[in-house]
Amino acid sequence: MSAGNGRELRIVGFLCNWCSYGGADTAGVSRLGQPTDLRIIRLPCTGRMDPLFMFKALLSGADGVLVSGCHPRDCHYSEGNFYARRRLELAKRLLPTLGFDSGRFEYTWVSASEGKRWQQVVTAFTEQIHTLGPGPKFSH
Amino acid sequence: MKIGVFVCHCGSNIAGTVDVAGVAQAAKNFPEVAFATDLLYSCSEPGQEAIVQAVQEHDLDGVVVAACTPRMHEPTFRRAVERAGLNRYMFEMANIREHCSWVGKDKDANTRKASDLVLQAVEKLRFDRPLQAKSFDINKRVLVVGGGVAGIQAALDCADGGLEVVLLEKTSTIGGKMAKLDKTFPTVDCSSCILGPKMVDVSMHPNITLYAYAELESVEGYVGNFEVSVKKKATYVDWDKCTGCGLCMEKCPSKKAYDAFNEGIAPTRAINIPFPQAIPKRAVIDPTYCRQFIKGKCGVCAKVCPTEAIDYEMQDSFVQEKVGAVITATGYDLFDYRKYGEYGGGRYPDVITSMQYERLLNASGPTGGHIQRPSDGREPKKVVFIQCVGSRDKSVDRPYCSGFCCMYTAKQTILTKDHIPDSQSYVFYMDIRAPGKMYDEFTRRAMEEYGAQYIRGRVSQVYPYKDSLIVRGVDTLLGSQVEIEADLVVLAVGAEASRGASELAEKLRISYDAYGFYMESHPKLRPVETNTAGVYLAGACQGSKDIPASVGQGSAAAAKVLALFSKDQLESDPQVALVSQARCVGCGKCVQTCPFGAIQLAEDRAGNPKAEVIETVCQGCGLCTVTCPQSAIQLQHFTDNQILAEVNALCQQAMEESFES
Amino acid sequence: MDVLKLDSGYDAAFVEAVMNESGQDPFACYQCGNCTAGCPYTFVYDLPVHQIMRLLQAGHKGRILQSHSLWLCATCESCTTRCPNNIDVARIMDVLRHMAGREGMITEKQVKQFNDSFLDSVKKHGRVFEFGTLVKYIARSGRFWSDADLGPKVMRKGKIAPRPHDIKGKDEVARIFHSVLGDGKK
Amino acid sequence: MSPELSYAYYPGCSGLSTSKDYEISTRAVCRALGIKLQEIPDWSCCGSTPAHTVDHVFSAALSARNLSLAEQMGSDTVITPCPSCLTNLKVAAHRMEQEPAFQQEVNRHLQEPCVNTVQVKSVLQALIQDLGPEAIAKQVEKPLSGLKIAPYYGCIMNRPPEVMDFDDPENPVAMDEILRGLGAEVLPYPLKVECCGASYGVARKDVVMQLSGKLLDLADSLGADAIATACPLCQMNLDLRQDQINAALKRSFRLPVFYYTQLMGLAFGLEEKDLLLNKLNVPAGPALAKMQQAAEAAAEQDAQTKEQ
Ligand SMILES: Cc1cc2nc3c(=O)[nH]c(=O)nc-3n(C[C@H](O)[C@H](O)[C@H](O)COP(=O)(O)OP(=O)(O)OC[C@H]3O[C@@H](n4cnc5c(N)ncnc54)[C@H](O)[C@@H]3O)c2cc1C
Ligand SMILES: Cc1cc2nc3c(=O)[nH]c(=O)nc-3n(C[C@H](O)[C@H](O)[C@H](O)COP(=O)(O)OP(=O)(O)OC[C@H]3O[C@@H](n4cnc5c(N)ncnc54)[C@H](O)[C@@H]3O)c2cc1C
Ligand code: SF4
Ligand code: SF4
Ligand code: SF4
Ligand code: SF4
Ligand code: SF4
Ligand code: SF4
Ligand code: SF4
Ligand code: SF4
Repeated sequence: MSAGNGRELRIVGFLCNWCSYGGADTAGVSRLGQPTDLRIIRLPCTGRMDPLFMFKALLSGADGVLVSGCHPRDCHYSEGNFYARRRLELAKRLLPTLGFDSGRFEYTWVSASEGKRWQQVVTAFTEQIHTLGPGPKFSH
Repeated sequence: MKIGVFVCHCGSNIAGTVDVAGVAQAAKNFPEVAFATDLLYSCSEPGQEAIVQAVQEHDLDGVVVAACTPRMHEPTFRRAVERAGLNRYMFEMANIREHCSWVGKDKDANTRKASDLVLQAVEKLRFDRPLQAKSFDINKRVLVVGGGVAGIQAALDCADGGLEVVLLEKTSTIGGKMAKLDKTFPTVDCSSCILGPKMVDVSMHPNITLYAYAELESVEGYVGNFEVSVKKKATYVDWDKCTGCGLCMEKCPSKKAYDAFNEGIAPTRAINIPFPQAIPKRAVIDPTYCRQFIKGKCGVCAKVCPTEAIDYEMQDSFVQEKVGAVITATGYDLFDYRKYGEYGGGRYPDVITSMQYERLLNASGPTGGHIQRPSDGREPKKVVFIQCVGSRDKSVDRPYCSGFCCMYTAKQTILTKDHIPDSQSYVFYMDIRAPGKMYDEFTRRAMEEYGAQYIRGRVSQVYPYKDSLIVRGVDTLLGSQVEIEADLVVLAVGAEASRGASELAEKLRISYDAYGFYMESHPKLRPVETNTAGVYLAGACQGSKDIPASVGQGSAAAAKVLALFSKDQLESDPQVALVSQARCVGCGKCVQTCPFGAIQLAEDRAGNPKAEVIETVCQGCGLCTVTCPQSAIQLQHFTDNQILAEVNALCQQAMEESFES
Repeated sequence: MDVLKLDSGYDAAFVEAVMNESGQDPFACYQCGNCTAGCPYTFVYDLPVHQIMRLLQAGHKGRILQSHSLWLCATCESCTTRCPNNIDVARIMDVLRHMAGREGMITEKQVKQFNDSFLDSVKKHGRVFEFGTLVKYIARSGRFWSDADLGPKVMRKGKIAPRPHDIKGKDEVARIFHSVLGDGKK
Repeated sequence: MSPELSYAYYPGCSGLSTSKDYEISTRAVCRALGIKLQEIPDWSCCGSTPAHTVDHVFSAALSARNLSLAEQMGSDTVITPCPSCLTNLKVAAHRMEQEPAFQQEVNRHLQEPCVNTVQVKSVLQALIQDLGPEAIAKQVEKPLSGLKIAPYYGCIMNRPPEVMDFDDPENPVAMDEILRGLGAEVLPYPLKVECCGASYGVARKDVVMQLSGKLLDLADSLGADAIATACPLCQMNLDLRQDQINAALKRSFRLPVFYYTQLMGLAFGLEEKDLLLNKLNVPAGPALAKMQQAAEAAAEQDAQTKEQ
C-alpha cells in the first residue's frame, strides 16, 4: 500500500508538463511500481511553481511536497527551471522556521524519458516522508 | 455549474486495479457534480458519443474525464466537448492510468487515489473559464539555416511547394560535408555527381534567396511571424561583381592559407574559392593570411581581377528577413582527433581523419585522387582504420554512437582497394553498426570481396617506427595483443554537435541535449518538430545521421512547414498570461522575467504604466505569474486560484482522514 | 577449458567485495579490449586483463584469483589511463591481488617473495635497505641469483649502500605494519 | 630573481643507494638554481609497489607518515625526484581527500595524524611550473648542442591523469622543454610513457629484457646518442641491465642513460662530484665526445660564415 507499513501519507507533487509529467507517464507506461501516497498537480513549468503552493500544501495537511522539472538547460521555456530552483531553494530554507522539517520538501529533475528515475525519486521521497512520519496538522 | 464526470475502464488497464464504478459513485458527491458514470473505452467512438450525449442531456457546463494521461487524449476530448457545444477549455482530465492503475497494485489504495484525482480535477474545473483562441496572419516564407544536404533538400522541397525560402549558410558555399566526400555508401556512387545538380537547382530556383558566408544574428517573434537579422560576413570581394573566374586565386602570392574545405591536407591561397562546383562560386579573402591585411601591402588580386570586385574595406552587413517558420539544418562537426594523445593525431602526419582521407580519395581533392601519405607522398600499402574515435567513449564525454562511421569505414576500405589493388586494409572495430537497407551486405562485401581484415578490438597506441606506424591493438576474439606495421592510419572520427549549435539554439529558443544536438519534440512521433512552434529540424543537427536519413528529414521538415502554411491564419493557444489592469502597479518585474519578451509596459488612459501581454508571443510558462508582487498577472487555465483549489482538494481529504483515525 | 556455469557459477559476494574494495563498477566495461591492447605485460599474462574484467562480470572468482596475471601487473596505469569507460582497471587488479594474497593463492611466488623481502626491510629499518632485501630474497626464493653479473658492476661503482640506514622512527613504521596488517601477512 | 623557492624534500630510499647519482645531481641542480630543499626529518620509506600490492590502507599509511612530517615542518609542498615515491604520496593524498573515511582509517595507524594539507609534486614539475624553463635556460654555461636525446618519462610520472595532474599523460613535454633549453636536440620519442619492466628485474628478468629492449631499440632507431630519464627504476633497467638486454636480444646497444638532472648539471658546468657520471654503467664518454666534436664543427662553420 505505502512505502512504510501502516497508513498512507499525503504527498503532493508539482510536475512540469514537458519533462517530469512525461517522465511519470513513462514510468506508468513501463509499469514501474511505486508507493501510492503521491498525488500529482500538473504545471506548465516549474517556473509556475509559487513557493506559496508548497507552504499552503504543508499547512493544509500534506506530509510532503515534491517538485520536479526539466533538467537544467532542458527547460522548454528556456529558463523557467532556473527561476524555480532559486525560489525553491530559498523556500526550503524557510521551512524549519515554520516548524517543518526541510526534508518534507524536495526539488528534483526528471526528463520525459526517465521513467526509471521517476520511480526511484518517488520511492525514495516517499520513504523519506515515512521516516519523518505524519507532518504537523493545523486545524483551521 | 453542472459538472459531468466520466471514469474510464480502459478495458482492464484501469478497471483491473481501480474500482471504476466506485470512483464514479464517489464523484457524485463532489461539489457541483451533476452527473457521473463509468465508460469502457472513453476515447472510442461510442465513448465520446456518450460524453456528448450526457452533456446535452444533463445540460452540463464542464466535463472531467478520468482516464489516461492528458498528454495523450486531452485534444481528443476537447474536440468532443466542443462538439457537445461547450468551450474546449471547460474540460479537465484526471490521470488515473499512468499515474495510478499502472503503478500501484493495491486496488483499495488505487481507488482512493483515483477518486482524489477526480476531486482534484473537479475542483480545478470549477475555476475554469471559457477561453477563445485568437487567429493571426502568417508570413508564408521559411528560413533554412545550414546548406548541407539536409538544408538543401528542405529548401528545394519548400520552394517547389511554392514557398519563398531564405537559405543561410555560414561558409562561402553550400554543400556541407557531402560536398567533400568522394563516393557514398552503400552504392559507392560519386557524391558530387548526385549533390551537384541539387546545388545548382538551389542557385537557379526563383523562390530561393541564398545568403552564403552569413550567420543568424538574432530572431524575434513567434510562429508565423519571425523577424530575423542575418549577418553577411565581410568577404572583401563584391559578390555582385565577382564572376568566379579564379584569376585572383591563381595570382595570390600568399600560398599558406588554411584550406578548410580540404581539411588542411594542403594549403590554399589567401583568396579562395573552395572548389570548382561551389555554389555560389565566389571568392573570399581570408584576412588572417592575406598580406594586404597583415602587412598592409600586396593588392595583387585587386590588380588582376577583371571585374574590379576586390574591396579591402568591406565590413559585415546586416539584412532583415520576415519569415513564418524556421528549419535548422546545421549538421555536425567532427571530433577533434588530437584528443587521443595515444594515437598521435596532429603529431604524426600519417595519422589522419576519415574526412581528410575522403579528400585524398577525391579526384578533385588536393592529390587529384591519388592516395598519398602526407609525410612523404608515398602510396600506402597497409592502411589501418580505427573506428569509434570520439564515439562510444565516456572518457571523452562522447558515449553515443555516431552511427555512420562503421559504414563510411567499410566504404573507404573498398575505395582503398580500388585505388591501390595491392593494398591491404585493417579495421579495428568494437561492433559493426550497419542497420540500413543494403548496409550489412555492404560491410560484408568489404570483407569478402575486398579482403578488408576486420579486427574486433580497440587500438591502444600508434607510434612511428622507422618508416612505418606501429599500431598496437587487441583482437579480443583471439584474446591476444596484435600489432600492425602500417603506412597510414585513418581515424574514424565521430560526429559532434556543430560548433555554435548551442548559441543558435538559444536564439531560436529550442532545446539541445547534453552534447549540443537539438532536441526533437518527441523521439518517436515528432522527430522533426521542436517544442517551439514553427521551428523544425533536419539532418545531423538533431543527432548524427547519414545522407539518406538527412535527406529524408529535410523533406519531412519541408512537409511540416507546407502543412503549417496550408492555412492563411494560425490560432494562438489561449492558455496565456492575462493582466488585471486593476491590480497591476506597473512595476515591470514581469517584463524583465518573461524569457520570451511577451510582456511590454503600456500606459492606461490615465497615463499609468501597466503591463500588457502579447498573446501570440506568450508561451504560457507562468514565470510572470509567480514573479508579480501584486498577483496581477495570471496564467489562464493555471491561475493561482486553480492550483490552490487543487492543493486544497488533495489536502482536505488527507486532513479529514488524519482526524478520523 | 571447463564450461563456465554462468548462472550457478556467479559468485555475487565476490563481485560485491571487488566493487566495494575498488570503488569501481566492472559492469561499465564493454569489452573493447583497450586495457589489454596497451598492457605491456600481456605477453607474460595467462589471462589478458580484459578477460579478467569479463570473468569479473561473470562472477568467476576461482579463475580470476588463480591467474598469474594478477602478480605480474606492474600497476603501470596504462589500462586505467586509456579505458574509455573510466574504469580504474589497475586498482581492480590491485584489489584482486589483495584478495588472492589473503586466500593464499599466490601464483607467482618469486614476485611475492621479492615484495615480502622488500617490506621486511622497511619494517626493520624504516627505510628499505636494498642490499639486505636482495640477500633475503635470494635466500627466500632459494634461487640462483640471475643477476650475478650485475653484482660487480654495482659494487664497484658503489651504487648500492652496504649498510642499512635505520631511522629514528623505525618503531613507528613497524607499528604501522602491525596495526594494519596484523601479525600475519595479508 | 623570483622569490626564493623552498620545498619540503623527500629523497626516497633508492636515492641513498642505487640512485645516488640522481639524488646528488638533483640537489646540486637545485642549489645552482637557488631552490631550497628541506629534507623531511626522519622520513621513512613510502612502501613503493610492494606496499600497495598488499593493502591500500597500509600503503597510504606509510606515505601519510611522511606527509604528516612535512606538515609538522610547516611546509605546503613536498617534492620528490622519484616517480614511484611520487605516485605513492599522491595516491595516498588523493584518496584521503576523496574519501574522508579512508583518511580516518589511515590516521588510525599513525602516531601523528595527517591533515592532508601539503601538495605533492615531482622535482620536475616544480622546475617547470614554479621556476620555469627560461630561468633554467639562463643558467646554461655549456650548451649540450649536438647531443641527440630520447626523453623517457616512465609509466607512472603522469598517469593516471586524475591523480597525477601534471603534463600530458600520453605525450608529456616537461623534460623535453628543459632539455631543449639546455641546447640539446630532443628527439620525438614516442614511447615516453611505456613501461620499462618496473621492479620485475629481479623476479622476472625476462619481462624487463623485452620491455626495456623495446625502448632501447626505438631510441637507437631514432639515432639517439643518449636517453634521459627521471626515474631510478627506469634508469637501472635501461642502463645497468643494458648488457643483459644485449645478451638476451642479441643486440649491441651502447646508449648512456642519464638522469635529466645530470644533463642539467653538465650544461650548468657543475663538477663531476655533483654529477656522478662515473656511476653510469654505459659510459657517457663517447656520447659527450661526439657532442664536443659537433660543437667544434659548428663553431668552425660559424667562424667560416662570418669570414665570408
Ligand atoms: C568521413 C565521412 C564520410 C561519410 N560518408 C558518407 C557516405 O558515404 N554516405 C552517407 O550517407 N553519409 C556519409 N557521411 C555522413 C554525411 O556526411 C552526413 O550524413 C551529412 O553530411 C549530413 O548532412 P547535414 O546537411 O545534416 O549536415 P552537414 O553536411 O554538416 O551540413 C551542415 C551545413 O550547415 C552549415 N552550418 C553549420 N552551422 C551553421 C550556422 N550556425 N549558420 C549557418 N550555417 C551553418 C555548415 O557550414 C554546413 O554547410 C560521411 C561522414 C564522414 C565524416
Ligand atoms: C517485436 C518487435 C518489437 C519492436 N519494437 C520497437 C520499438 O520498441 N521501438 C521502435 O521504434 N520500433 C519497434 N519495432 C519496429 C516497429 O514495429 C516498426 O518500425 C513500425 O511498426 C513500422 O511502421 P509502419 O507503419 O511502417 O509498418 P506497419 O506497422 O507494418 O504497418 C503497416 C500497415 O499496413 C497494412 N497493410 C499492409 N499491406 C497492405 C495493403 N496491401 N493494403 C492495405 N493495408 C496494408 C498492415 O496491415 C499494417 O496495418 C518493433 C518490431 C518488432 C517486430
Ligand atoms: S481514454 Fe485513455 S484510458 Fe480511456 S480507453 Fe482511451 S486510452 Fe484508455
Ligand atoms: S574576385 Fe575577380 S578575379 Fe577573383 S574570382 Fe572573382 S572575378 Fe575572378
Ligand atoms: S591582397 Fe591578399 S588575397 Fe589579394 S593577392 Fe594579395 S595576399 Fe592574396
Ligand atoms: S557507427 Fe560504428 S564506428 Fe561509428 S561510433 Fe558507431 S560503432 Fe563506432
Ligand atoms: S506566461 Fe511566460 S511567456 Fe507568457 S508572459 Fe508570462 S512569462 Fe512570458
Ligand atoms: S509584475 Fe505584476 S504589477 Fe508588475 S508590471 Fe507585471 S503585472 Fe504589473
Ligand atoms: S579498456 Fe575498459 S572497457 Fe575496455 S575492456 Fe578494458 S576495462 Fe573494459
Ligand atoms: S596496470 Fe597492470 S594490467 Fe594495467 S596495463 Fe599496467 S600492467 Fe597491465
